[in-house]
Amino acid sequence: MIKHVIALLLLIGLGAVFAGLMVGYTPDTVLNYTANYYAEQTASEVGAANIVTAIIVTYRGLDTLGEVTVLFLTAAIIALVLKRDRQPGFEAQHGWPPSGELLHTGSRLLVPLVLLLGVYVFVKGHLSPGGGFQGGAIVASSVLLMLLTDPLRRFSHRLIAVIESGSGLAYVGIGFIGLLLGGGFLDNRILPLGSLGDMFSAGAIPVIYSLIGLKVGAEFSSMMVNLSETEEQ
Amino acid sequence: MVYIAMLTGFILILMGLYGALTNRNILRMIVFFTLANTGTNVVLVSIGYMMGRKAPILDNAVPAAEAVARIIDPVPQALVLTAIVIGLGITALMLAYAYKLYELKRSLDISKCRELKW
Amino acid sequence: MSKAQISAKLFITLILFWMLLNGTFALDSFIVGVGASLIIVYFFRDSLSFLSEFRFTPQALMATLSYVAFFLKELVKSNLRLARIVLEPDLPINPGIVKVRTKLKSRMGRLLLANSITLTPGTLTIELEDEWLYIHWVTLESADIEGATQAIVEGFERHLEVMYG
Amino acid sequence: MSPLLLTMSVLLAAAMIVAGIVTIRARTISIAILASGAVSLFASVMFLLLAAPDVAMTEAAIGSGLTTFLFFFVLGRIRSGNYD
Amino acid sequence: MQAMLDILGGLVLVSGTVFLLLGALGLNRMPDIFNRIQAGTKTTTLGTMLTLAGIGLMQPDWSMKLLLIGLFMLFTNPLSSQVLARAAHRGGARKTPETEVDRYAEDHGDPS
Amino acid sequence: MVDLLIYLAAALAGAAFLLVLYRFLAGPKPADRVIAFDVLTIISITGIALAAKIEGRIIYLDVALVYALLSFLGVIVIARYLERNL
Repeated sequence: MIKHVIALLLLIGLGAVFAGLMVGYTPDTVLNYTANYYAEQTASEVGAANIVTAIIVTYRGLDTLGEVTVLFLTAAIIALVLKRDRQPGFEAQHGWPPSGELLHTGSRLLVPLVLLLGVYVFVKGHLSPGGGFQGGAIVASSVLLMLLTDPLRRFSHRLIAVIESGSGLAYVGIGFIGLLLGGGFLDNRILPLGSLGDMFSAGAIPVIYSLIGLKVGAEFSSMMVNLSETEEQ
Repeated sequence: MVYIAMLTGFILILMGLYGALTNRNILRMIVFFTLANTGTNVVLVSIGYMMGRKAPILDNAVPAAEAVARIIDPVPQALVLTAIVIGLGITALMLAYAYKLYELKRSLDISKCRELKW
Repeated sequence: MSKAQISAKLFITLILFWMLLNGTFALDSFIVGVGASLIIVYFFRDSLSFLSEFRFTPQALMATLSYVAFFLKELVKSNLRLARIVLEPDLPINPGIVKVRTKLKSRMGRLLLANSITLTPGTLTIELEDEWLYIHWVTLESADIEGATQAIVEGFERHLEVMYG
Repeated sequence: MSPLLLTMSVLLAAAMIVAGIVTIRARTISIAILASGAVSLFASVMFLLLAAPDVAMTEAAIGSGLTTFLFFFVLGRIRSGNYD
Repeated sequence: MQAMLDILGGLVLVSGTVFLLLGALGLNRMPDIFNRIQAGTKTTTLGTMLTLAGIGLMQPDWSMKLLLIGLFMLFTNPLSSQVLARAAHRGGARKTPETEVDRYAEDHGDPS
Repeated sequence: MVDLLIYLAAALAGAAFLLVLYRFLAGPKPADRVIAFDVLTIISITGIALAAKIEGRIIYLDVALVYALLSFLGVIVIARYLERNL
């Protein structure tokens, strides 16, 4: 009981701080200096229609590399903590009820379409909302659909690892090509900028975002496959 | 609209913290952590919003020449996008450790973990 | 049906999906779509698509048209009936779970049949096993297999049999 | 037509708070997870109204989708009957 | 021409949301989970499709993407409700006392 | 006239949203909440489409597509969990 009171007091204090913040806040009416630069220069410098994508992939590309690395570390740690080989008799003790014919047919029908939706989301990341992270999550959703329909299905860990490390290597490689040919690490001007709004525009952004999408999708898939393949001792 | 979103975000943060502080079940604590995470994201995005402006994507509705006067601040959005992805990473890691803890202790109650108490 | 045929049908489905997604017929997005679809077809050679098991005969195409018309009519009818049930104060329902038989053999046909039954007046598919469908019926009319089959399944089966067999 | 969007955001804010209350008061963990997924979902529509479609898509696919699924995966592993 | 399409689209839009409202009402009035799934699936599918069609009439250049969303929902919605109904039945959901026959329970055992 | 119709549609969808939210709050069983969650997602798709119409931007519809996928996957995940955990 005393713990609840302490927690409540703490929260009331924090709430007072928040209230002070809210009372003192007035929304801006013009863009601040950084945002103004992005809004003015993105179309001519980077050529991407989606300014958020331009910030993530080009202006702050190194941070995104770090973010992808964090996800990779998470997936690796989960694999390390939970990975265990399945013993025989796994099917019997696990007790999944059969998924039924309808879900089976429906998921076999939907998995390629969901994968293509994921590809669409990350390939068009420079034109419409979306990009590597969202597309990767949708690709991982199709893996999840396969896992749900057939829980005993074995996924090729090798294939996931090859996709993951291959796209990661290509990502860093494009970064270094940008260092050599363009103005800096992950510069997108190694390919022609094209005209704003086309599929082949914004230089290397679609390529980089597709690689991020593949890498993130492989990482999320490996997380879920590892979580689903563990079993109780 | 900014104030509504901001207020909701702050309330969600407080709710999440309250739940995380008063529960002893480790899975519930992780759930409340994600709740507070969502609240933080709402507050951050609402700071970037400006009345009467449009999303920072250039197309027919927002031509590139008028972008400065028509779009909202894209920087908080990029920040929050990163924050959401990292949030999933943290949640997945916490869940993996919670599962490992459950395997060791056969219980989800953190008050049973006494090794580090004195 | 040969392997190449199955792959080609899946490829056509994926390209159609891609075209609807993009909403344009520009050449550059089409090239990207073809590349992505080819990769996906390589990984899912044995997967199903909307076109697999479809019979490309004139009768089947006619049946498709009449099936779509019949389905839309039933969908609107089912919603109006449900609206009447919901709006009446004493909620006149008489639910039951019945068992019906289907003659369809192809997987796509059975899936479409189950989905159509779920969306039509007062019926909800619960499970499909072998030739039996278990259906929850809000306004039960006949509890025996023959009567229920006639009331629920036959309208759709007539068209789907021609389309998928 | 800004008043309409304003009303929608008020509705969504109320829905988020209601779902948060469901999360706190839920008797079983699965309900708590479902309700926190609902909070994420409403937050994602709120992001869309705040003119951030990128963030909305991320929150829908990752924050509301994958997080909830991961929780259910782990919860399915931990089957000790009574969770509280 | 576009003005007439706008009016027509608005009417279709309103009729779609009327169905959504009826579905929500059904979700609250129906006595057990199976009837609620029925109300939730049918009306929301038709309601959303009509809404999307209405917006498509107002903005004809958006119609392809709207058509895609509609088709996707038309296909996935009944599938997910079927899976949920089976899960509820296997989980021993309480059926309303008016339920007369239950052949699924006769063949598979009744967990409730 | 058109504006009025859009307002009316939004009001009806909002009323539906509130009603389903009550079902989500009340329960009583997990399956009831799941179907309420599904319907809430689908009503949100309507809301997104309306917001896209009001703002006049087609790009918002991509988010609606992700929502349609999410409503399907979420229900199936939870249904499979409920089925198994008995």
